Amino acid sequence: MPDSLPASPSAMPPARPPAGGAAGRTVAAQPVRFRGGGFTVKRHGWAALAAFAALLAVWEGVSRLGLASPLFLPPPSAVGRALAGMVADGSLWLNLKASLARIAVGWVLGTLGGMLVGFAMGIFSTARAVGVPLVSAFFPIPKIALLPLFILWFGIGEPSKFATIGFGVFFPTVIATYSAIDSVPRNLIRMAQSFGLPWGAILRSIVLPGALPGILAGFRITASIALILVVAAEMIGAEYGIGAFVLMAGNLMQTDTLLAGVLVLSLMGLAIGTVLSLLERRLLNWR
Amino acid sequence: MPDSLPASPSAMPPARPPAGGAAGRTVAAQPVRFRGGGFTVKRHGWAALAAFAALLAVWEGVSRLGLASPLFLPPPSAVGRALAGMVADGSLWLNLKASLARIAVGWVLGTLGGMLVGFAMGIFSTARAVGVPLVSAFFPIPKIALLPLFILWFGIGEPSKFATIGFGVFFPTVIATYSAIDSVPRNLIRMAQSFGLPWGAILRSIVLPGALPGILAGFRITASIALILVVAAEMIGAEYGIGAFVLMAGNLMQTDTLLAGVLVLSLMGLAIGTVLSLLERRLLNWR
Amino acid sequence: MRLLVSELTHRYEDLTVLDGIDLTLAEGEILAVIGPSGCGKSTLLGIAGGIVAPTAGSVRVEGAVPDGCLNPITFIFQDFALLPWRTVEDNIALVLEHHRLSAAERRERTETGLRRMGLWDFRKALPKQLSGGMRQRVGIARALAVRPAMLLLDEPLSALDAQTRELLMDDFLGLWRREKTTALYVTHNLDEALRLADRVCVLSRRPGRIRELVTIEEPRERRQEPSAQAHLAEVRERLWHLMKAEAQMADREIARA
Amino acid sequence: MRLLVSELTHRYEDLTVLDGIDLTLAEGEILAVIGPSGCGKSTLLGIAGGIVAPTAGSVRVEGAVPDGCLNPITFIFQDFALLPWRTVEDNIALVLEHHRLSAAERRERTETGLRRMGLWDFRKALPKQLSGGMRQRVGIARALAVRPAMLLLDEPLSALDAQTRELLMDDFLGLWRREKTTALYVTHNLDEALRLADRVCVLSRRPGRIRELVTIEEPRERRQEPSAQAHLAEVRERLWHLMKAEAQMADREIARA
Amino acid sequence: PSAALAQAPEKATVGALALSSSGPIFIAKAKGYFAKEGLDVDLKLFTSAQQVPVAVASGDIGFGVTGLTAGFYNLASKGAVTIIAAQSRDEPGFPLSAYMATNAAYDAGLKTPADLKGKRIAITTIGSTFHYMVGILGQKHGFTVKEVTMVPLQGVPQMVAAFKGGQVDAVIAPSTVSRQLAADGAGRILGWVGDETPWQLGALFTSPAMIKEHRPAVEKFMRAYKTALAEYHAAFNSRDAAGKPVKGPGYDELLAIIAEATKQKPEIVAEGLPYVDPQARLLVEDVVNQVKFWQSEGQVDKALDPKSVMDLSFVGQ
Ligand SMILES: Nc1ncnc2c1ncn2[C@@H]1O[C@H](COP(=O)(O)OP(=O)(O)OP(=O)(O)O)[C@@H](O)[C@H]1O
Ligand SMILES: Nc1ncnc2c1ncn2[C@@H]1O[C@H](COP(=O)(O)OP(=O)(O)OP(=O)(O)O)[C@@H](O)[C@H]1O
Ligand SMILES: [Mg+2]
Ligand SMILES: [Mg+2]
Repeated sequence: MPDSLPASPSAMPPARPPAGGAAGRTVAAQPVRFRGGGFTVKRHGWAALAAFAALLAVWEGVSRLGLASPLFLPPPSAVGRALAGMVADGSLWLNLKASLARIAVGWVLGTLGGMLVGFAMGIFSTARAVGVPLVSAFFPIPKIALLPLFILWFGIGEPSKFATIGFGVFFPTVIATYSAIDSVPRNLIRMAQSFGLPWGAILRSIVLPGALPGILAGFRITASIALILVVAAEMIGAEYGIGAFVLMAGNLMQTDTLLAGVLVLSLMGLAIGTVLSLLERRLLNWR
Repeated sequence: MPDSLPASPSAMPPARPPAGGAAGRTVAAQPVRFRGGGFTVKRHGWAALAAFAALLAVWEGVSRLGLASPLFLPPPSAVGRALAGMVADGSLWLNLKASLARIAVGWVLGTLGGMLVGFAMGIFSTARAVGVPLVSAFFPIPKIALLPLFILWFGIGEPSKFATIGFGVFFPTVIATYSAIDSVPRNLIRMAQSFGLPWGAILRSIVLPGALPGILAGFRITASIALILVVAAEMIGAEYGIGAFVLMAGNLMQTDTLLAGVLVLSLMGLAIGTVLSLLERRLLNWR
Repeated sequence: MRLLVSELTHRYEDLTVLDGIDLTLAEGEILAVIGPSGCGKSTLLGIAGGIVAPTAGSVRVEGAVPDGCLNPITFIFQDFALLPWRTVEDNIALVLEHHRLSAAERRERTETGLRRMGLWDFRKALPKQLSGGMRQRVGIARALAVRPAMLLLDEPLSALDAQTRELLMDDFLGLWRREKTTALYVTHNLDEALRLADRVCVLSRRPGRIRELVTIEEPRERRQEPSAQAHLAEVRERLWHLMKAEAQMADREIARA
Repeated sequence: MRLLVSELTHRYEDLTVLDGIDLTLAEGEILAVIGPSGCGKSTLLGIAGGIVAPTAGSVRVEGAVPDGCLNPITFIFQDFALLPWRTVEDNIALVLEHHRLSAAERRERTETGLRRMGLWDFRKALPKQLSGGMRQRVGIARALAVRPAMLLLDEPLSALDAQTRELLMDDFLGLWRREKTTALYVTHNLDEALRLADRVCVLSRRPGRIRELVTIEEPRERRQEPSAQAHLAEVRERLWHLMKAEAQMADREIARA
Repeated sequence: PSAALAQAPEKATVGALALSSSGPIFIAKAKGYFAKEGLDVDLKLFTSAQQVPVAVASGDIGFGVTGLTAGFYNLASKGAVTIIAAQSRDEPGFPLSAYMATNAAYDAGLKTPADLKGKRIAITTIGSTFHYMVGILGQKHGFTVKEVTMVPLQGVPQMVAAFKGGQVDAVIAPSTVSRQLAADGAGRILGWVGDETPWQLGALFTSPAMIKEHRPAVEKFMRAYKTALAEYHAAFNSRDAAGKPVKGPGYDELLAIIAEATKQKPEIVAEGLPYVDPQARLLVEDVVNQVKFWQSEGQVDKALDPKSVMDLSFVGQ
C-alpha cells in the first residue's frame, strides 16, 4: 500500500486510494470520526417570524427610499393603513363575510361531490376507468374561461359563484380521494373480509378511515384553490366579497387597497392551513 | 346454542348469533364459501372511450332535441365545426404555438425555481422554517388580482406571461419537492454516510433520485396549473394564444368557439398527462 | 373442524402456483406447511379461508363447531393487520360489530381476549404504541373473540424478533392446550414447525406440490424434554434436507417484475 | 482492527439508551450483541460506526487495516439499504465512485464481489427483482468491495425467512474464514449468536448496560458437530435465562408515542 | 289580469354598471319613478359591461343598461337581447373618454388623435367599446384598425399600468382615469372621443321574450326611465354659450343620488357626467355603423340585419 495513505484510516476513506498490492497497515488508537448527521428537519420557531419581519422591513425600506413608486408598490405602512380603514368602516367584515360564505358553500359542495366520485373511482374499476380520463380532460379547463357560460348556466347570483369554486375544488378532491383509497393497505381489507365483515362495514370501518390522511392532505390544496377562485367567482356581479373588493380596488387603481385585500386573502390562507393542521393532529393522532 | 343457527357454518357467520351457552354443533362436509375479491383496480381500456362517446352523444342529443339553447350549450357538432374552422384558417396552430411557448418557458422557470427552493427547504432546517410559512402565505394569492402589478413589474410582453405561469407553478413545485425529499428513505442516506460518501454525492446519488417520484407527481399538478394559468397570463395584451382566443370568444359571446378553445386546452391537458405517464414509466421503472 | 383439500390447483394469470394439492386436516390437528418462498403457501391458506378463489379443485370443511362461534375459519396474520386508528379493544370489537350480540356478550368476549393475552392494561393503547409482540397478541385476541373452529396462521411470528417469537410460541401452546382448535400453520422456520405441529407438509418450489408429509411422533407437550431431542433432531435433519436445495434455488430466482 | 469502547453513554433528548458501556473487540473477533428491543443495540453500532455522535464516552480503533481498504469500518444493514433505482452492480459501484480508483480496479472490485456472492448473473437486475436473500448478498458484496477492517452488522438476517437465514449464515462463515475481519454483530436470535460469535454481550433492558459477556469456548468450525451440542445447549440455556425476563418486560413496554 | 294582480307591484330587475352613465336608472329608482308605475325594480350592479347582456340572455335580469359591445350584438343576433332605448352617448362638449399619449409618444410626434395610426393603443378587450372607438376614429381619419396595434388588457387597471410603464403609446381612458393620469404627469390628453367622433355609447335593452310576453311592463319601465332621463338631461346636460356646464334644476339632489350609487365623491362624478337624449332616442345610424363595423371585423355574424337589433317602438323613432 502506498505510503501516501493518511495516518487516519478510522472512518475516513484514504484521500489517495491504493493502486498497488502492498501489505495492510497498522494504525495507532484513534477516535472514530463522526460522519453522520444532517438531512433531518429541526424546528426553528423564530425563523418564520424573523423572515416575515425582514420581508416587511425590506419592502418598507424600498418604498421609503423611493426605489419603487408608491403606485407600483405601496409600502406596507400604506397597506396597513388601508387595512385599518377597512376594519374601521366595517367593510372588511362585510366583504369577508360574503366571501367566507361563498368559499364555505362552494368548497363543501365541491368536496362532497369530489369525495363521492373519488370513492366510486377508488372502489369500482369501471368508475375508475371512465373517470380517470374524464378528470384529466376536465381538470385543466380554466374556470375564468368558462365564466360567460357559468353565467348562462347558473345565473349571476350565488349559484354561479358556488359553481366556480365548487368545480375548482371538485377535480383535485376526486384525485386526492381515489389516490387515498389506493393507499389503504389491502391487507386490512383482506383481514376484514376474512372475518366476514359486510361490504358496507369494510367501507365505513376500513376504507374511509384509511383514506382519511390522503383526503385531508387534499383539503390543504383545495383550500388554497378555493381562495384563489373566490376572485374569479366574484368577477360575476358580486357586490361584496374580498375578491370583488380586490377587483374594484384594481379598477380604481388603488394599489394600497388592492394589496390590503390580497393580504386578507393570504391571512385567510394561513388561517385555513392552521385549522387543517389542528384537524390533522386530532384526527390522525394514530399515525 | 339456539337451533336457529344456519346449517352452513363454514366461512359464513351465523345469521342469528348465539345467545345462550349450549354445546357446539357439528356440520356436514361443505365447500368453503368465497368471501374475498373486490377493492382492486382492473383495467377497462374500452370504458374511457365509451364514456367519452356517451358524453358526446348525450350532449349532442340534448342540443338536437332543443333541450338546451345553442347559445347556452352549443352542440358538439357546432364545437367541432368551430374547431375545424380554426384548423382550416391556421389560427389553431398560431394560437397553440404562442401558448405552448409561454407554457413551456413559464413552467420551466417556475419549476427550476421551485425545485431550487424546494431542495433548499428539504435539506436545510432553517430554509424550511423560513420557507413553509412564506409559501403558505403567498400560495393562496390569486394571480389575477395581481395582474396590474405584474404589468408594472414585468411589462405587457412575454415576461409578464412567463411570470404569471411561473409563479403559479413555483409554489406547488416547492411543496412537492420538499415533501418528496422528506420521503427519501433516511436509511439510504445513513448508508451513504457510513460509506463516507461526500455530501454532494449523497445529494446527487440518493436524495435527487429518491425524490424523483414525488417531484414527477408534482409535475402532473403543475402542468394542469400551467394550462389553467395560460388564460390568466394571456389576459395581458396577448395577440395570439389559446387563452387569448378563449377570452375573446367569451367576450364576443361566441360560445361554440369558446368551447372549441376549451376543448383544445383539455386535449393539451390529456397530451401532457400522457407524456408524463411515459416519462414516469421510463424514469421510475425501478419501483 | 376438519379440512378436506382435494385436487387443488391455482394460477395467477399464467403463473401456476399450486398444483394438485390433496390434504386432510383431522379435528384438532396442527399441520405446519413449509416450503420455499413463492411456492404458494399464502395462496393455499387464502383458498382455505375463502379469500382466494381457487382455479380448480375444492376445499371443504366438516365437523364440530365450538359454542358461540361467529367465524369458523379465522386468520392470524404475519403483519398483524390491526387498524392503526383503533385502540386495542376497538380492534377486537371490530370483528364483533356486525354480529347481533348483546352488549354484555360483546364486552365479555373482548374482555376475555384482552385478559387472556395480558393486554388488559393496554386496552386503550393504539397499535403504534405497542411492540411487535404485543401487536400479535392483539391479533390473537381478536381471533379468539370470534371463537374459531379452525385457525389459519400465515407466518404469524416471522415479523417478530427471535426473543418475542419464543415467548409467543409459549402463548400458542397454551392456547392449543385449552382450545384444541384445528390449525394450518404456514412458516419458514423449521424450529417453529418442530415445536408446534403434529405433521409437517413440505411443499416443492413453485408450482407448489406436496413433496412429503412428515409426522412428528413426539407429543407436543414433551418436545422440550431432553429425551425428545434425538427424534426432533432427526426430523429436523430430514426436513432441512428436503428443503435446502429448493430453498437455494428459490432464493436465486428473479421475482416476476 | 481492534475496537475500544469506554464509558459510553448515549441519550436521545431525555431518554437514556446506553449507560456506561465498556467493551473491547480483539483483532478478528466476532462479538455478538443481544438484548431486548429498544435497549440501544442499533445506537451502539451507530456510535461505533461514526453515524451517531455519543453523548459521553469514547469509541476508538487501532490495529491492522487490510490492503486497499477504502472504508475501514463498514456496515451491513438489516433492511439491506440498496438504492432501488440502481442495478446490482451499480449499487456496489456507488461506494467506489468517490474514490480515485482506476477504472480497472473499480471493475475488478465490483466483479469480485459479484462473483463471490453468486450474483454475477444478476448484475444487471434491479433490487425489486431479487429475493430478500439475494438483496442481502448484494449488501455483503457492497461491504466487501471497500475491503473493510471491521464489519458492523445490525441484525443482518432478521428481515429474511428462516431458510434463507440458514443459507446466509453459511455465507458469513465462509467470509470470516477467508477474511478474519473483526465484527460487531447485533442480533435478537440466540441461534445466530451461537453459530457465529466468539463472545456474546448481553445488554440489559433500556438504558442498555452490559449484563454479561459470555464466551463460547467451542471453535466456530466445530459447532455443527454433535460433540459440540452439549456445550452450546448449555450456553444457550444461560443466555436465554439472562434474556427472558428482560425480553418479556421490554415486549410489554409501550413504546414512546 | 284581475284588479288584485294589477295592484301587486310587478317585479323587475335591471342590471347596470356602477358608473355615472347609468345615472338615469339610479335616479328613477331613487326617486320612486318605477314604484309610481307599479313596478318593483331591483338594481343589480356588475363589474363588467360584457356580463349585463349575458345576464339578460340567461333570464337573470329583465333589463340592462350598459355600453354596446360586439358580444352584445352576438347575443342580439341569437335573438337573446334587443335594444329598446338609448343610454348615454359621446357628444361634443361632454368629456367621457380621452385619447391619451404617453409623454414619450407625445414627444415622438403623437399630438392629435389622427396620429394614432400605426401606434400601440391599450384597450380592454377585442370587441369592446374601446375597440369600436378606435374603429370610428379610423373611419374618420382614413385608417383601418389593422393599421394600429390594439393591446387587449382585459381591464382599466391593466391599461393604466401598461400606460404608466410605457408599454403602449396611447390609451383611451375614462375621464376620471385620464384626468388623474394627466395630473400625475404620466401622459397627455390628446382630445375627447365625444368631440372627435360622437357615437351611441350605451343602450337600454331587454329580451325579445320580455317584449312579447310583458309588453305593458316594458312600457311602464320605459315611462319611468324617460322621466328620469328628462330630469337628468335638464340638470346636467345644459351648456352656456361658451360650452361651460350650467347647473340645471335639481342638480345637487341628482348628483348626490349618482354619487351614492357609484360610491364616488360628487366632485369626481360631476366631471364625467355623460350626455343623454331626453327622449331616449338612439343614434340609429351609429348603431347600424357599429353592427357593420363588427361584421367587417369578422366579430359579428355577417347575416345579422343591423335594424333587427333594435325595437324602436318604445321611443317612437
Ligand atoms: N394477487 C396476485 N397476483 C399475481 N401473482 C401473485 C399474487 N399473489 C401472489 N402471487 C405470486 O404467486 C406466487 C406465490 O405467492 P404466495 O404468496 O402464495 O407464496 P408464499 O409461498 O406465501 O411465499 P412467501 O414464503 O414469500 O410468503 C408468488 O410468485 C407471487 O409472486
Ligand atoms: N433518532 C432517535 N431519536 C430519538 N429516539 C431514538 C432515536 N433512535 C432510537 N431512539 C430510541 O432509542 C431507543 C433505543 O433505540 P435502538 O434503535 O438503539 O434500539 P435497539 O436495541 O436497536 O432496538 P431493536 O432491537 O428494536 O432494533 C429506543 O427506545 C428508540 O425509540
Ligand atoms: Mg406468504
Ligand atoms: Mg435495532
